[in-house]
Order: sequence, then C-alpha cells, then structure tokens
Amino acid sequence: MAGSAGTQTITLAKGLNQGLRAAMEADPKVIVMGEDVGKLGGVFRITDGLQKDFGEQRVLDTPLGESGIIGTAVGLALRGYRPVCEIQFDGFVYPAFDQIVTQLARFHYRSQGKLRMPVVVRVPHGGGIGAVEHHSESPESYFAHTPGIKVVACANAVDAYWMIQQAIACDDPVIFFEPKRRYWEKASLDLAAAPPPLFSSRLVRSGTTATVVTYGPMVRTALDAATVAEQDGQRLEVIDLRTLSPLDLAPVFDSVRRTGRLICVSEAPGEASLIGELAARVSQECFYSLEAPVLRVTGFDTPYPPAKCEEDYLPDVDRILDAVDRALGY
Amino acid sequence: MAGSAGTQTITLAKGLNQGLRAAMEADPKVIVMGEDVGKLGGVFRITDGLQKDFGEQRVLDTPLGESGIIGTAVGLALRGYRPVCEIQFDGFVYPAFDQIVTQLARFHYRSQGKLRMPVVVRVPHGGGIGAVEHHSESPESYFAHTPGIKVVACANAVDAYWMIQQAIACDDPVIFFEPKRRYWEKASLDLAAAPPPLFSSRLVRSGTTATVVTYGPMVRTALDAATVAEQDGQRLEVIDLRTLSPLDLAPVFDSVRRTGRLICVSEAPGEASLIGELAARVSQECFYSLEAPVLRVTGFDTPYPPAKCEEDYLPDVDRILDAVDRALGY
Amino acid sequence: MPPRKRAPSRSSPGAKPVGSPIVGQPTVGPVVEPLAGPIVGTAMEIDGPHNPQQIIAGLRATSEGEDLVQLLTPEGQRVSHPRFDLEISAAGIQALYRDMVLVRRVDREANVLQRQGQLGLWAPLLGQEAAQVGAGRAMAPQDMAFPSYREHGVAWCRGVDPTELLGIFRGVDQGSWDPNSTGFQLYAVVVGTQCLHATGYAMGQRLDGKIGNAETGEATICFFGDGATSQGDVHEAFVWAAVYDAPVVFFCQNNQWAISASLDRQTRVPLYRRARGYGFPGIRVDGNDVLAVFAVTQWALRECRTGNGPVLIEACTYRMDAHTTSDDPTRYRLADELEEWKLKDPLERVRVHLVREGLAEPDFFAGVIDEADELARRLRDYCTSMPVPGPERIFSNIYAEASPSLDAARADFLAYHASFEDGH
Amino acid sequence: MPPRKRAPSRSSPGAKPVGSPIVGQPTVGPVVEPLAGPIVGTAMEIDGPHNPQQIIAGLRATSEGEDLVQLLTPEGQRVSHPRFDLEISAAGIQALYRDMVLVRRVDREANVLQRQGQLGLWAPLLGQEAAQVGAGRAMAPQDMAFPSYREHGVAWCRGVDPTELLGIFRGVDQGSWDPNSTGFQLYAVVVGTQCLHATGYAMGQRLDGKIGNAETGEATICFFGDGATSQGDVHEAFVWAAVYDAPVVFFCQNNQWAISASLDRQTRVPLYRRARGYGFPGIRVDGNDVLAVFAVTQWALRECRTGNGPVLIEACTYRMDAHTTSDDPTRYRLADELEEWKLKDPLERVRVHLVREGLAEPDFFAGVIDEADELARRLRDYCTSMPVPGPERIFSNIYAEASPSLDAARADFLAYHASFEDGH
Ligand SMILES: Cc1ncc(C[n+]2csc(CCOP(=O)(O)OP(=O)(O)O)c2C)c(N)n1
Ligand SMILES: Cc1ncc(C[n+]2csc(CCOP(=O)(O)OP(=O)(O)O)c2C)c(N)n1
Ligand SMILES: [Mg+2]
Ligand SMILES: [Mg+2]
Repeated sequence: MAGSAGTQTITLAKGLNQGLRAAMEADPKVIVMGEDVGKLGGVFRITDGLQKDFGEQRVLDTPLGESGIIGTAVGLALRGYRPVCEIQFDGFVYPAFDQIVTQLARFHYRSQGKLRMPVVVRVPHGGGIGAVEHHSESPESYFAHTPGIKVVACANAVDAYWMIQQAIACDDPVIFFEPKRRYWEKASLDLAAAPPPLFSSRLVRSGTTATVVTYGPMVRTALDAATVAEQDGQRLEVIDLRTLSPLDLAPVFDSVRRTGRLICVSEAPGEASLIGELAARVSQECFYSLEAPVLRVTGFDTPYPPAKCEEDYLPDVDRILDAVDRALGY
Repeated sequence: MAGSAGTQTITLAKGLNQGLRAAMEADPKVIVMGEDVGKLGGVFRITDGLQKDFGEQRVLDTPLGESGIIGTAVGLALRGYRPVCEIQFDGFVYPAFDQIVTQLARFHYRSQGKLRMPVVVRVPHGGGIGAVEHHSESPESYFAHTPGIKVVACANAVDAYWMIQQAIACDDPVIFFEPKRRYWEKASLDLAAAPPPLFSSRLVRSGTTATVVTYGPMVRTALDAATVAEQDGQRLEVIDLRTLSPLDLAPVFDSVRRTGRLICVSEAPGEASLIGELAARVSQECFYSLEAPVLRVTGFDTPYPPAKCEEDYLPDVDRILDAVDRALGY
Repeated sequence: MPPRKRAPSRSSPGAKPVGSPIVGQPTVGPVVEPLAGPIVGTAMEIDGPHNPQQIIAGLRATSEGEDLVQLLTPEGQRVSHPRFDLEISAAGIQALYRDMVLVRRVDREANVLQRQGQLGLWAPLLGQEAAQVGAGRAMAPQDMAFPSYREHGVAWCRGVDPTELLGIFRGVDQGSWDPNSTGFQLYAVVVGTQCLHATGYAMGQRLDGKIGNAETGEATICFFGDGATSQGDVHEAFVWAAVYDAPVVFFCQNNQWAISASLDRQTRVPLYRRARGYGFPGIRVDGNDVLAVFAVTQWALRECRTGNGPVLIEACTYRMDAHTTSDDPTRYRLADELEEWKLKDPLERVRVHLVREGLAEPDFFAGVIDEADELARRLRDYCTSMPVPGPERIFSNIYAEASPSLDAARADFLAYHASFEDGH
Repeated sequence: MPPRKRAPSRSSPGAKPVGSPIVGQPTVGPVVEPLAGPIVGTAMEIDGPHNPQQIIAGLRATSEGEDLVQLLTPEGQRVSHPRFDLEISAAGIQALYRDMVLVRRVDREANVLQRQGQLGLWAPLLGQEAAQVGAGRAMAPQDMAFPSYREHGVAWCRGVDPTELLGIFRGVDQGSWDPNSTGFQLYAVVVGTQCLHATGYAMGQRLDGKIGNAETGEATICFFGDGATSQGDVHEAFVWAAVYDAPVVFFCQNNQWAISASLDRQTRVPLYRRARGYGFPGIRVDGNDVLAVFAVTQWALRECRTGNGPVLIEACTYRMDAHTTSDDPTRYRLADELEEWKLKDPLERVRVHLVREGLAEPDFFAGVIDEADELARRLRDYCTSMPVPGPERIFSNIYAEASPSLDAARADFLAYHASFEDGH
C-alpha cells in the first residue's frame, strides 16, 4: 500500500511500519535504532524492510543495551537527528530508565529551551500473548508520572499509522506505547482522512449508562464490553485516552457529566497509577455529577503472573461489566 | 546515647545512625553498602562511625554505580545477608531502577517463596536544601506503583530510629525514604516506648475541620499549617502515612468520614502519583462522606526547578491553607 | 609499534594417555603453571587495533585462532595444550558424552513440544552442549551457578530434573527448582542482570570465609551471552568482582549471535579481552570442545576458590537453532554458516574420538540412546500433565511477610470467580 | 608467561627547540608514527595480574610509571617522548600558562564566593588545570565537548564566559551557555550519562560525513572522572563508540578520588587499560603536564577526525581541594598525600620552565596576574548581581511545543502568588 492514497485494510503492525516509512521519507533526519530492528525488522517486524530501503545509516542495529540506545539517541538528537528507538519489550525499558527520566526528559528544561529532544521511544506493551516473564508489562504509569516527556498509546491500526508520524514530528520526547496483543488486528485506513491531533482523547462509542475510559490494548476489550452490555440494555460510552501525558480529560469530564458514572480500565497494576490519576481528577472535577464513585478495573497489584494465569489477571469483558453493574448499584 | 535506655533528644540523622547501629549489633548478617558510606560516613553522615566499629567487611564503600549496588545486594541477600544500601541522593536511584523493579521486587514471587530479599534501599529524598539538579527529587511514586517491594517514609527522629530497624528486620525488600531537609530536626526518643508497626499510618494531630494526609518531609509542614490554621479557628487533623506501599488507609477513611474534607500533600509531581492514588481511594471509599472533592497540594508537573525557585515549587503552609479554604468553599 | 608477541605454538596434536576409568563426575585435573607477570603495562598502550578495517578483519577470526584453548579437534583428535592439559579417563569422556547426548535430547524434545503447542516458547541450546556440560561438570557441589535462560545443560549437570525446566516455557511458573539445594539459581530473563547477582553472591562467599582452598572452597559461576556483554550490568559486575576479589567465574557463551545481531554489533575484538582492562584474566576456549571447556573452567573455579578470582572465560560456540522458537534465523543469517559449524559439532567430535581411540564399545552408545529415548518420553509425559495454576497463584508469594491487602484482593477475586455459573 | 614487552625507553630529558611564537591557539603537532599491529592477540591472554596482592602493588604505581606520557617534569624540565613529541613556541607555552592561571583564579574566586554564601555550592578544579586546559586547547573550533560538572577549565577554553558557570551553583539555572555556539555542552550531574550523549553525538558526526580529515573533520571529546568509569553508561558508551567507529575521545580525569572513594574502589589496574578490551587505544598521560595533555589529546582528536576513533585518554591528576564545598576531605585522606601532589603542581612546573629557559619576561607574569585580578573582580560583581528567576521559571521551557496544561498551572500559580498582599 506504500504511499498510495485511498482506503486500505491494514494491521496495526503494518500501520506502524507504514507510518515509520512515511516519516523516514518525509525527513532524512529520522533514524530508527534498536535491537534487531535492521535485518530482522524487529521481533514484531514493525521495522520490516526499512533497513533494506533506507540503509544501515538510517536503520541501526544496536548493541544489546537499552541505556545505550536511549543515551546515544539523546546525543544524536543534540546533533540534529530525530531518532526513533525501539525497546524490544516493555519489561526491558527499565535499564534505560535513568537516561529517559533524568536526561531525555530534562534537556529542554535544563537548557531553557536551547536544546530539543525530538526522540521517540517505541515500547510494545501489555500482556495477553502467552509470553514468559518481563514480556507482558504495562509500565506507562512510570512515564506518565515523569515531567518533561510525553506519553501516548495507540489502540488501532489507523491511529498507529498517524500517531507514529505525529510523534516523530513532535519536537518533544514521546514514549510511544504499542499494544502488542493487537498488532495483528486490522482496520481500514483512509489516507485522505486527516487524523486528530496527537495529544487528544477520543470518544470511540457513544452511550448513556456509564463511561468507560481506557487506552491501548484495553480499548478493544472495552468496546467488546459495550457490545455485550448493549444486549442487557446498557449503553456504555467508551473513550480512548490516546494521550497519557499530557492527559486530555475534557472529553472525559463531558462524558461523565452526562453519564454520572465512570469505569477506568487498564492492564497495569492500579496502585499509584495513571488510572488512579484519572479517578482522582474526575472525582474532583465532576464532584457534583458523579452518581457513583469512579471504579477502576486494572491488573492486580502483583507482578505479572505466569502466562497460564494471565487470562485471570487481565481485565476482560466480564470484569468491566461487573464494574458497570457495581457502579449502577450505587 | 548508644544503647542506653531512657529518653534522649536526637536528630533524625542521628536516629537513623543509631537505628542502623542497633540493627547491626542485633544481627551479624546486616551489612551496609553504598557510595562513601565507610570512612566518610555518607555525605549526610548517616552511617557515621559504622565502618570504624563494624569493619570493612560489614560496611562496604562500593564503586560508583547504583545498579551495581542493588544488583550485588540481591546476590548477597541470596547468600543470606541483609544488605542496607544507601543511594546517595534521590536523583541517583534511577540507574538502579531495573535491578529494583525487575529483580529485587521479583525474586520472592518468581521463586514461589523459596528466595527472600531482605534488602533495604535507603534514599534521602525531597528538596528544600538549595541543591543543584538531581539532588531534590521525590521518586516515591515510582516505587509505590511497583508490586513486590514495600515503601516507607519516615518523618521524624523517633520514627527514623525505629522504622529503619523494622525495615531491616522485614523479610521483604523495603525502599526507605528519608526526608533529607529534616535530617537535623530533633525529637525526644524514649527507648522504652514500643514503636507502632512499620506498615501503619498514624494520626499525628487531631482535628475536625478537614484532614491533611502527607508523609516524609511534608509532615512537619502540615503540622505547621495546622498550628497556623488554629489561629483562624480551623482545626486540621493531620495523618502521617508512614507506609507508602502497602498503604494503610483505614485511619484516613476514619478521619475523612469525620471531617468530610481531605487535603493530600506531597512534594512530588502530582500526575499519576501516590497522592493521586490516595485521592482516588478516598473518593471511592468515602463517597458519601466527602463534602468537598479531595484536593491535592503537590509539587508541580515539572522537573524540580533551580534552587532559587524551590520555595515556590514546594508545598508550604500557605498552599496547604489555601487548599483547606478551597475545600471549605464547597 | 613492534607486533605483540605471539604465544608459544601449540604442541603437536596427539591422543593423551587415558587414565583410570571413573564413575560419575570425571576425575581430571588441568596442568596449570602458576600465573605471574608484570603489573604495569607496556609503556605505550596504544598498540590495540584502531583502524576499523583491521578490526573487521580481526573479528572474522573470532572463533578460530591461536588464542583458542582446544584439547579435542573437530575431527576428534586429542591435542595437548601447554597450560590447560587434561588427564581424563575413558569413563570420564564417556560421562561427558552421555551428558551432552541427554541434554541435546532434552532440548530437541522440548523444541518439538513447543511446535506441538505444548510449550509457549523454547530457547534451544543446540550446539552449545559442550560449553554447558564442560562448565557444569567442572563445578563442585558447593559452587553456585547463575544461569541466563538457555542453560538447560548446566541445569542438567546440577541435578535439576529436565522436567523442571518446562514450567517457565509452558507458562505455569517462573522456575520451580530449588536454587539452594541444586546450586543452580533461577533463569534470568532480563539480559545481564544475573551477573551482578552472581558477583554479590560471590562477595558473600568471601565474606563467609569460604575462600582459600582450591578444592573445598566455594566459587560462583555466571553464564551470559555475547549480546549480554554490552549491558552496563555486566560491566558493573566486572568492576565489583575485581574490586572485591569475588570468587566468580564469568562464563560467556559466545554463540556468535544475539538474536539477529552478529558479534560485530557488540564488539570489535574478541570478548575475553575485556577482562584485562579490569585486571583479571580472560581466557578463550573452544566452546564446542567439552574437554577444553572442562579443563579451563575447572582451573578458573579453582582459582576462584583459592581466592584468585574473578576470571572471565569466553567459550566460542554457535547457536545452531533459532534464538527461540519464535525466531526465524533465515531472515538474518546464511545457511552456509550453519553448515560450517556443523563440522564443529560438539557431540560428534567426542563420538569420533571415543570410537577411533577405542575408548567406548557400541553398547555404550546404544545405552546412551536408550537413556535419551526414555528421558524424552518422561519429559513429554510430564509436560502434558503439568497442573495449571489457579488464579490464587496471581496473589501468592509476592511478599515473604503477611499481606492483608493481597489476601483481600485474592478473596475478592476468588469470590468474583466463583460467582460465574461455570466457575468462569 | 613471558613478561610483556616494555616500550622503548624514553629519550633523555632536555628542552626542545622553541618554534615561532604564536597568538591564541598554540601551533603544535605531535610526532606520531602510523599505528598498525596484529589484530588477534597473543595466544594466552591470561597474563593479566590476578593475584590481589600483585594488583594492589600495581595500583600504587597508578600515577607514576613508564606508561605515563610526560613532556614537562614536575621540576619544569622539558623531556621528549618517542611518540608524542611536541613542537611549541614560547608564546604557545605562555598562552597555556595564562589559561591555567586564569582558570585557577576563577576556581578560587568561586570557592570564596561559596564560602561567603553567594553560591550554594562549588565543585573546585584546583589541581586539574593542566588536564583541562591541555585538552580544551587541543580542540578545534568545530569539535564538541561533553563535560561533567567540574570542567570549568575546558569551558574557559571553549569561550564560555566564567560568569556563565555561576548560575548552576547559585541555583538560578542549570547551565545558561549555548552549547551549540560554544561547542561545549551543559554540565552533566548524573555521573556517566554524558558519555553516551557524547557517543551519540559523535555517531552523528560520522553519519553527517564529517569524518576523514585530521584537520577539517569533526570530533567529540567527553570528560568524566575515575569514579564514573564504574557506571554502566560509561561501558555502554565504549561499546557503542567502538561498534560505530564513533569519533569520540573519552577523556578520563583520574584525580584519584570519587568523593571519599580512592581509586582502588573502582579498579585494580590503571583505567586506560580498559580501552584495549573494546578494541581501541588507551593512553595514559601526566594530567598535570599541560604540554603532554595537549599533545596526546591533539593526537587523539586528529585520529577521531580522520576516522580512527574512538580513543581513551587517562589523565593522571589530583583533586587538590574538596570534592565540592560541601565535602570535608580530611575525613578520608591524609594531608601528606596533598603535600606530595603539590610538588607536581601543574602551574608551577610551567612557570619554572618559562623562567628557567628564559621563555617569558617578568612583565608577562605580572600581566597575567593583573588579568586574573580583573577577571576575579568581574566574576564577583556578576555573581552578586545575578537576577533571581521568578516563579514562572518553574513552568517554562519544559516542552518545546505549546503546553496548555502547564500554561494554566503557571497562570494559576501566578494568580495565587499575586493574591498575597506583599506578593508573597
Ligand atoms: C535487558 C534486555 N533487553 C532485551 C532483551 C531481549 N532479548 C532476549 S535474549 C536477547 C539476545 C541475547 O543475546 P546473547 O546475550 O548473545 O545470548 P543468547 O540468546 O545468544 O544465548 C535479547 C535482545 C532482554 N531479554 N533483556
Ligand atoms: C549516578 C550518580 N551517582 C552518584 C552521584 C553522586 N556523586 C557526585 S560526584 C561523585 C563522585 C564522582 O567521582 P569521579 O567520577 O571520580 O569525578 P570527580 O568528582 O572526582 O571529578 C558522586 C558519587 C551522582 N552525581 N550520580
Ligand atoms: Mg549469543
Ligand atoms: Mg575523581
């Protein structure tokens, strides 16, 4: 489909791949770097074919070290490049934590705006793929708590295609979460339709009974829950956050003022999380509109369990509907 | 005062020092390690005199690397030791983030309880000391969001003395936050008085107008605010969380059910934070008791600013009282 | 600059006299001269290569060359080595051969189980049997091993039953064996982290006073890959181990690849050279030669037990299968390379040697195959009958001490679970 | 093992002929033979020391010994060096001396300002002037420097006005100079992080095609301390730089201490040896000898610009003052040590050389002192009159793009602030 206009059906993975390609074509300063991103095209094939077409100077297979990847990306950004770094799995972002939190996030502030950090850090996140330890994590709250970086999460192929390009065009560092269990889900991409701004939330299904807010891999689950709920006469409104930092909560407040009930959904452990922030903000802003407390459906406050337990660990349609019922019980 | 009973006035720093000494005397497996903890006694002198008295085998001056400190402490714990690691300043805990979050926090779960990690990570935290970049941070929310570790914060000399010993005696990994701007504040320690359990919150001042919950360096500020408020006829109840993970919220719920108003205070950026968790939990649990939304007084969602701005950045008595007034305005 | 001195040329190849047969752990002992040497380097330490062309040429030679300790050629010829010679009985060689055959069989069976959907993933060790068995058998009972995720062969040598390896890959646990009774820690998935754990553990061995005797002392051995050498944690482990004289053998299996990254993505020069920069010895051994690996590792562990650690060993070997069953190596490496390494197969050279030198009868080989078949059958039976953990596993064993909030969460969830008619 | 070969012995000391006087940047050029050598190492790479006793003995020699490049003895005698000889005019030496005097004066004045409460902190460079001025002056205008937090002398050489250094330590900013126009990046406080930034920047220089000519090409130089070498980031920088042939000079100022940690807390052997393990050259230079530092760094930068990077330089020097003004070195080191190093003072040896060889008149020295006095006065005046940032600074410049939520937070806070009668 590369480059041609019109509407096409693509997977989320392909959306990212095509989005990266478009960004690389548009700006020669965009370079892709990470473990196995070159010849292999990444373990999820998101960078498939890019090294072949753009060369080893623009698609760098790096040594095995996440701090090295982000730290050298910072240096390349200082030199005028726009690095797009791949962290192979969510659970391997932590060795780069220092470079992200104390360096990538700080250069613009430290330099009073003289130095820019247009770096994208791509992180496939979340569970549900039957993987071994450290391959199913949801570390987004760590980054949402960190000033100086921006955090987004795409949930479908169309957003994947546009959001990755918008993130690369952004002059600030962006941590870009990709819902790995949704990589192979398809959507119809219309290249002629202008995308919404990167840092905006979006209502993805209208309803009146209660509002469900989520992001990334759980958007599909929330939409499925809404479909099931409809059979019971409940009309759930679903909002895809898309941007985790800065948060764009106006659509959420609007919705809650109408529905009076909010369920926040995320795979990540709930304690001291982004989802807690949502609950706190809505509880404050919609104090007089809420007919029930904001309820949270999250991963448990435990390490991600062995794969055979993940079905129980991950929020699913039933747990969302259970929360809806509880909210309606108030 | 070492070892003698009776009541004595000591600084928070001395409380920690004496607590460490008592723990080392009680258990030969307790070892202290970190940068400059030996001859120098640490840049804050918390480990002063320990190497002299317990030897280089039990007080280890380490090479300069935080991942190395925590990673080798994990290995020492596997060997039966109880390492107490010092991170020199809050802003330097991030190079150790991977070892803390993916290793220290996981061994017990991974091994189904066969392996224990009785490791304490001491982190002087918070601002207000006029320091350069990376020396004034409040990273506690990152750890409170991490399953598998426990997180506590001491606020005064008496707690410092007891809590460090309790943390060392705990068979789980404990991130131990020390309010560095309060190191030189004094309190009266009665060795005969039994301390409360480590993982418990505590009401430190009773009141009726509103509840103020905080921890670590801000406890003093909250108490000061309560003193000032009293002149205006407002009686603030103040709770010192003490344990940040697990949270002990029963005393908070109790209090809010009585006062109907809650102000949560922390120096850390508010977004996706521990304080957001507090607000979310109380908003849910005390839904029918709250007469005003839970308000948060926190550091801003910005990097910690240059020292000359920190007075404006840090929550102070005025900002707490302003929030109280706003809460009363509902 | 004058060219650096080359080592004395290797003695001419030839079978060594075979000692008395042994049972179980082979009784062997490398002949090692005491090490001593100048401490301060040559005056001009800029003799390393620094022209990229030279370096690339150098790397090509990485797994060959005179600096590789070898005692058994790919053709099955015993050769001697001036420093690491080995006296080993026929039974000793047989035992090592048997280990390798069984370990390979475990590996191949698990690979099949994954293909059949019984495992979610498998990380094959095919081709690395000599490196793992040689190192594993060099360990004494009191030593401790810290593996990565591919050390199924070392696990075997430590007495971890192969069935216990399956839980991780089937997704029912994260390692079920007992690290303390086996002397074999749990697998480490975050690359490089285990090197710091091993170093800390070894520091503890020294603090415990278990150092000072080559036989009865304690040592630690840490396994990691060529890719891992780039991680900061591995460096910090080298720094800490050197500074605290930790009795730890850093055993790097250079299998030439880190997923799709060839060795030149991690280094310009052979990896064993890193050690000298930290002030401890680095040795390079033919990782497909079980005798050489055994001899070198035994020497290194003895050095550590004596108190002369740490030591770095680079075992040059080859990952003959995919990185894991999720990987497709045809995307990044040529079939030729595999063919070349097949000629250096770690099992075949021992088999040829045993046969050619008359050190084992056909019965022996048949017996080993029978054993392997039986082991494979047991593995398969166990795999398909492994109990699936219930949801309570999610909430269990997170902390050593009681955790009321997790207990409450578990109770809530179990009640929720039970509320479904079919039990969910 | 045969002992390693020692370098050809140093030529006999003696003053070099003085070239034509220059203005500004000294015109100099080290005499360097082309480097070439075998790629594969000696056969038995276990000749490193591994007996802790040997190692400790070795460490004692760390800042002396034959492997230290020196061109000017502590007594002010010019000596020649087979590889790094230097032709430099009297004016060239004078210029370097002037730099060092002025830099020291800046340092001492700032230290006093801290004592008087005008600065919150100061990180003194006392004793490290030669290392910093030698390296700073070796840079070409198009090169880029990545400092740690102590490189006030390098800043001086890059044209950063010393007043601009004060903001960080007074707490009004986090570095106010322009890294791009000066070729001198902001200070890095988190130890070791800057080495990866420097490597990435140098990778960019290569990607930009700025490599290939020793004079017109571009290079990067990265400053860090002996303590920093233990950090994982510094290792990863070495790995990346080697793998990508990055034109970066890693310039380690081994000032013997990392706060209270003496060098033996970081390493068993001299730090420059690390480089060989990554396949690039490591050189050790007398860091108190400005001529030697200049010659070696200029060579290294030229190598990088040509495309033969990276290079590691260990400059052996001494932190003569406290770690920072918050530190009390009497708690961890003996006064004797300082006295010993005073004899190797980097300024004094140049002064003696200039006087003894008749290369400078008394007028010159008087002029430099006047300049220093004037500079100190300017520094003090600036410091006490620095504007204090308002609260809006807290919310400014966090992102490059518009940030409505921070704008709102700023407006809220300013309104809150204004609500106080006295403006808070
Ligand atoms: C910190 C971290 N980053 C990335 C990964 C993903 N990963 C798993 S194995 C591997 C390659 C390891 O290569 P090597 O160290 O050579 O070991 P080998 O797999 O060849 O045995 C990578 C990149 C990981 N597990 N941990
Ligand atoms: C990651 C990190 N850990 C700890 C510190 C605290 N700290 C500041 S300087 C220093 C010692 C640095 O020593 P060295 O690298 O030798 O540089 P020097 O100060 O001697 O110039 C330490 C431990 C820090 N700044 N960053
Ligand atoms: Mg490998
Ligand atoms: Mg130093």
